[in-house]
Amino acid sequence: MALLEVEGLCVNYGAVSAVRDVSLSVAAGEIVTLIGANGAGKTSILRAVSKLVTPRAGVLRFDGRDVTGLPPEVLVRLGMAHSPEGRQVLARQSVGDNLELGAYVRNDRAAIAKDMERMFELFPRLSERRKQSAGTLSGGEQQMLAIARALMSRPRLLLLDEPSLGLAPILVSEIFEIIAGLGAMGTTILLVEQNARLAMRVAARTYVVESGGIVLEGPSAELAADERVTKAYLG
Amino acid sequence: MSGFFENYGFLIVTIVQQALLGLSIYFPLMAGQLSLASIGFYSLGGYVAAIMGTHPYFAPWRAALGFFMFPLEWLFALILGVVLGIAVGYPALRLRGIYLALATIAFVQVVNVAVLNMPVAGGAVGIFGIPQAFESRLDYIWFFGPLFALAMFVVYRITAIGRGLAFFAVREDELAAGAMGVRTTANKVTAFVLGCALAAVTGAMSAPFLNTWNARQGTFDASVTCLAYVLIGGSRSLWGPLFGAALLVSLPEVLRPLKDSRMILNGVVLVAVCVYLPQGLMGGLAALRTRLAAGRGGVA
Amino acid sequence: DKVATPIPIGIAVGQTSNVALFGQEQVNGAKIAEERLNAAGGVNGTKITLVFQDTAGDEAGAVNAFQNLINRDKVVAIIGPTLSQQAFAANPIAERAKTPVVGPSNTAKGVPEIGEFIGRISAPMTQVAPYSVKQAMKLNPDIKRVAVLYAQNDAFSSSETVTFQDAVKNLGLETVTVQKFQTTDNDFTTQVTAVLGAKADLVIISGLAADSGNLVKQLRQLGYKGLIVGGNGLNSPNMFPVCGALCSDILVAQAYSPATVDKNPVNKDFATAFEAAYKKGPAQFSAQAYTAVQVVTEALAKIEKETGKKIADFELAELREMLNKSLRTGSYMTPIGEISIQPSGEVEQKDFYVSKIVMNPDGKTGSFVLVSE
Amino acid sequence: MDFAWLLQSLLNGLSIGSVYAVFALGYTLVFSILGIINFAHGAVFTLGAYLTYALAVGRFGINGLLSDLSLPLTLPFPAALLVGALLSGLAGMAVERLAFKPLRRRGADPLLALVSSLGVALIVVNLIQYLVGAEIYSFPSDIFGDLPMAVIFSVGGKPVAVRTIQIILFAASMVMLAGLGWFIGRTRGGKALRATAENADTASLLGISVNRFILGTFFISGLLGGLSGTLIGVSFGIAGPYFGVSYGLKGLAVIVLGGLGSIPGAVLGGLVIGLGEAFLPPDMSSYKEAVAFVLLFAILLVRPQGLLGGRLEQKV
Amino acid sequence: MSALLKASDLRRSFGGLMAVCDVSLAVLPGEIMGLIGPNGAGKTTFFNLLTGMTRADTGTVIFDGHDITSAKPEAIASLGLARTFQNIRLFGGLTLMDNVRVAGRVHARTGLLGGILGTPASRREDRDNTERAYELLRLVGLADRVEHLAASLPYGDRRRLEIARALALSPKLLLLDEPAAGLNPSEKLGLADFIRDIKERFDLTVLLIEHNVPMVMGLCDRVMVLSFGQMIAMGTPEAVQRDPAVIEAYLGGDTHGAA
Ligand SMILES: Nc1ncnc2c1ncn2[C@@H]1O[C@H](COP(=O)(O)OP(=O)(O)OP(=O)(O)O)[C@@H](O)[C@H]1O
Ligand SMILES: Nc1ncnc2c1ncn2[C@@H]1O[C@H](COP(=O)(O)OP(=O)(O)OP(=O)(O)O)[C@@H](O)[C@H]1O
Ligand SMILES: [Mg+2]
Ligand SMILES: [Mg+2]
Repeated sequence: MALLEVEGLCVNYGAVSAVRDVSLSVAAGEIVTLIGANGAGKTSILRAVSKLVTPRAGVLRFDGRDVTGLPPEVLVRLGMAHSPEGRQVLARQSVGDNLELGAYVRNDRAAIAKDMERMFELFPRLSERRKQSAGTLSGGEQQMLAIARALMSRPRLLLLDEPSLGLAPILVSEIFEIIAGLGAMGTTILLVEQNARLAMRVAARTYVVESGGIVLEGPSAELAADERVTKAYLG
Repeated sequence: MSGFFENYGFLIVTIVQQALLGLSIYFPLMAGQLSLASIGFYSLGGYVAAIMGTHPYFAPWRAALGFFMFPLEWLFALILGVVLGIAVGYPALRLRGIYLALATIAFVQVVNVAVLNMPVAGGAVGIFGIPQAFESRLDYIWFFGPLFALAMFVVYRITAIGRGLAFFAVREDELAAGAMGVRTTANKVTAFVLGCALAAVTGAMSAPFLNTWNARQGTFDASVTCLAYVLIGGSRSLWGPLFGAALLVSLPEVLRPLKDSRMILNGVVLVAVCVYLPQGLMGGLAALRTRLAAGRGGVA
Repeated sequence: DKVATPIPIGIAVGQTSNVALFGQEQVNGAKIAEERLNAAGGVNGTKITLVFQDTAGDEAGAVNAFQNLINRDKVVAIIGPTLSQQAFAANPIAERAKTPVVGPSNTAKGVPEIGEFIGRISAPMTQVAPYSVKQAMKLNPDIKRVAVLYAQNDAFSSSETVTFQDAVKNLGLETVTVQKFQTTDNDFTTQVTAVLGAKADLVIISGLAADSGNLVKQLRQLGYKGLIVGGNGLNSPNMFPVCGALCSDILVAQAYSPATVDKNPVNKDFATAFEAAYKKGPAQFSAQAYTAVQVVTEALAKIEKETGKKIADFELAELREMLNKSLRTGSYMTPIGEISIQPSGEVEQKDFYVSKIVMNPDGKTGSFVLVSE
Repeated sequence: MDFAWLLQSLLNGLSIGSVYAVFALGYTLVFSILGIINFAHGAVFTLGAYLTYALAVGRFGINGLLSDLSLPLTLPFPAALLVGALLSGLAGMAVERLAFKPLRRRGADPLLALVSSLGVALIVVNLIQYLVGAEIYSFPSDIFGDLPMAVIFSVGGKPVAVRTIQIILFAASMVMLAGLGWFIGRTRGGKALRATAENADTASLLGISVNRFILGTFFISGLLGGLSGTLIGVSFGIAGPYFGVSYGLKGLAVIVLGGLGSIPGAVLGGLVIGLGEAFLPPDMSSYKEAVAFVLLFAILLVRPQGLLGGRLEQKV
Repeated sequence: MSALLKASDLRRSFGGLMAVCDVSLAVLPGEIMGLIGPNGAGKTTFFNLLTGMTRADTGTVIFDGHDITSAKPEAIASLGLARTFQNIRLFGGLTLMDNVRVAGRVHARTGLLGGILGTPASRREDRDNTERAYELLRLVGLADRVEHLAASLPYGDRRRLEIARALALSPKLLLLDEPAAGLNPSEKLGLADFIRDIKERFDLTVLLIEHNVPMVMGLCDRVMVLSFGQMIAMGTPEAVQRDPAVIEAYLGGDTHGAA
């Protein structure tokens, strides 16, 4: 059954309508990607799902339960994690504290420590910078931190907004391996990515977003073949 | 009607006078600098006028100049404001946000203690019996009115012209502004000094208006009140200071009939305004206007 | 328009802000006056009524209060404001409106000179200060070294201290240190250290009740044993809660002493009424406020006597002018003793007093006991 | 300038400083999480003193609505102190609910909270006066049992003295400092607090319930305010409804000097200013009020983030 | 032909960490040079050193004949060295138009007083500035939103606006820090053409940081590679791409990883 269900989602910024009547669903353990030109509304959809913006209309169901009215922190407790656009690392806190805070909703100390070490294995860069305040990290390092921090909460549903942004080629492929790996281990992922080709490679299904609405959806393999998609997004 | 002015003339002029102080805080705020130094300059400007108006040393000047002594006092206050403003501004404006606010308050306090210790400033009693420019306090509108109009014009032009954008750029992101060729320090100091000069001249006009001047004019509370004008009025609107001052100055008078409890109500209203007009009076007005417009649109 | 009845008298004192401590004492005294004087027939049978307008603590507030009293409440005279600085700002308004002002508590020099309609019943305490120092020397003949402390930001204290310091000089004593403080100060350990360090055997304080109370308390706690002379600001029961038992034996210069009841029937009447109403001895501010009301009332009565015309039949403007003259004629027997207002508007007060604070065993209440006339 | 004088001045400095410090602690706490000055703190601090007074003494003066009313039962001082502090904590929460939360929710100009908190201060102060008048209240002198009023000892034949209450205040400030420091610095709660302070949105993305945290902070701040208000009231008497507010400015200087949001900074700042005032030569007492601010200005020019304020070097 | 920008032995360390270590570089007029390297290699810091946003520990920077090693950012900008930021830094509270006009005034002749009095000169200057700003916004395809607030733009458009703002400085040398980040592949292609286009139109010299290898290789005349603060390679795209050190440190096995 679907872990996340979105029905008739609308998002407005003041007068501007960014998302219009979007419905989508992500099955448990599934990786789904949203692709689309910039300004299409991908980020807004993710922000609405994690309640960083309150949707104007629409219903959100998480794990079968209606969560439309719940604030972000509760959703996190229910097992949602969001690595937002623009990283949003806590600039004044150390890399270590950022990661610890990522696990704020957990209290299995030992396990947290273990996960921390895992993150540092995944991103050796970060372990060198453990004590450095996150604000002074390089762009890519911050991106790594944002992803690692989201993973620290051991989410059931992971929302990733352009995880490969600003990462060096080696890391880009690594990131996508990690994503695939998480999927294999049963984490459900909703992925927004400009790098459509790679995204569709790891995602089972793809939604194409255009000017606030979903215009195409289907198994990634099919869409990757669809020349409307190739022309517009695969270059 | 004349009765009304007879009774509220002073209040009305006070509103304009206080609005001027609000504006003097609005200037640096345009460049994102939260400075409360104004009150210090207001106090100093007042002393300039008070001393020039009463001290025997200036007796011949007064005799010679008559009414024109007043403009001269403004001029001296202005010069003092600019010179001291630059002297204080350059070091202080390296500070950011609340740190700057406190550094400027520190300046106000130091001025306060200094004048208390200056014999020429008359100690705690201060200076009194300052020559009057007009019979009635209401007539002082001829002092404050034009100054206010001038200040508003300047603010308005700054918001209208390309040169003014430098201020706003600094407010939005000092670092990026620098990268776009904006001379950040120069702009911050300029905005700051404009405020200081305005406050100093306002002070010079206020000494005769109040007929007395003392250290109690330049206090922390006064600084905060002036900031409150700007914020309550709406810190992004040039009309904010006037409307803010109008509200905050007249409120206690409006509530007079309540006797003992008027100050309690005063506080309640303050909180209520903040809560229900989160963008200040002007912000609320703007919102109302758009709502009406939308309403009309709906009908049409 | 004619004068209203009952005859409105304006009281413009600081009922809010941080001068309220004095303002409320003045209000209390004035209310007693209203009640007692009306009980005694008011102005030959016509009652008076007090109109209160809060001046808060600042100049603008005082001006607004005055405006209201003059133009809307149409009072015959204004009693106030609390602070001298306020007087300088507000009195010219009354002067221009030809409305008499009786200052109940402004003591700074220059206040009466503001205009011909400006008078006061609060004396600038120049005579009494030296007198209290003499008293101290009488109690302890071998006083030599004097420490003077005063509240620098208080108009009254900073002028009073000058007369104290002159007195010290003229009496051939040595001023070993002059320490300044703020009325808002609480911690005086530095000043006390200076005093102890200077080995003073007499301390003279000009300040207000709260700060001076703490100063005295800390002087004593930190081991000062010598005599303490307090200025007129210390002439207030508000001292007692602050320095408690340590207030004992301070010599205080007084413009008003509750202890004169047996020689001064007016004061007896006032003090008993005050006790009855508030279960507490009257403070100087209360007595002076009473006095101001009394003076205005009696001046009104005089007008009626001289013109044989009821106050209510006068044009307000005309009456205000006459009242101003009448105020300045003759003398008044008041709770603060016999006083008169000179043509200049300055008060002439016959007696001042020096009292010693005597605390009750409970260490919270006490009284001022005259040391001599 | 002999040794005794130096020692005495040192003690004076610490005693003055600890008064500033205890006031500043609750003050800086709210700043550290909201990044905005809570002008109502002085009022809550005052309220605390009055509440404890009411609970411990239960008699009121001759002015105000409650004039010469006396409560049926009174508590022993320690209990009154505790209850008073708790009530002040609630008052602190009320301030948040009244003056801060609604503005946050409506996305107000953040500075506007200065005004709304000022409004609350106005309400509290004038309400106090309305109820119990502006007169001076003071605690019975025996609340600390029969401790001596002061500790006086002699150094090189010269007496050196310090008031007992000041020792208590100093100890209190140190205890509060330790407690808060531990909470902020060590615990997860502290980390979450700092996160909230830096960016509420991100904090909520990490599962931190921002509003609960802020409310809690106001409670602690009010609690500390109530405690220190009472202690200072005991030390100097409660000189009318404004006595707390009059600490507002110095308190501000203190927390900025120490470095905004830094708990140890608040105490250090307090002591630095206290010492500055104490070591001022006796014949310059008229400049005492300027000391704090000259120090502030000077130190800010050298360290723009205050003594212990965390420096955030901008990474572009 | 002499270098437009000449950086010699630039060094900057943060605490123990050597972010940029004795890097020298000469950029010739009219060329497009790429700057690549792993995350945290020191690329952005290098830009900061060139634009006066970070002080160099040692080394010198000569731009267009001026020593700008310790000049203020605004001075450097007015000499004609413009940049964009990796973590976009727009004036969020200002409209797109104003964002660009701010930079457009870099060479303005009229001052505050003239503006307030509304002298003809200042009016003319403002008018011209506004027209140019509009042109630039049209160029980057934001002409339809000139009155929107910058904060309301989606990520990709913010990058476009940053470029327009930088161009308004009418620079000689343009530094772009990951301009393609956040664009989708087809938009990236568009961007490459766009950069070539503006280079010709305003005869610019361009130095750009980018992780999108195909774009860099397609666009740049020369490429410099930083790793751990040190320059590990420098040369034509082909040469660099074949350099084992670069493959080892940066590209990894499949060069098209970031396509
Ligand atoms: N804070 C805001 N205020 C007003 N409008 C906004 C705001 N944020 C986004 N928008 C508008 O909402 C629309 C969608 O923006 P969004 O960021 O969701 O697009 P996106 O698909 O994430 O683009 P990108 O791929 O560039 O990140 C855009 O038209 C944008 O202008
Ligand atoms: N202010 C600072 N304090 C401490 N370390 C810093 C600071 N600025 C940068 N660094 C470190 O210097 C190194 C270089 O940073 P820089 O931003 O130049 O990397 P970069 O090459 O731009 O990486 P990316 O491709 O991810 O943007 C990074 O490891 C970063 O952590
Ligand atoms: Mg996006
Ligand atoms: Mg970078």
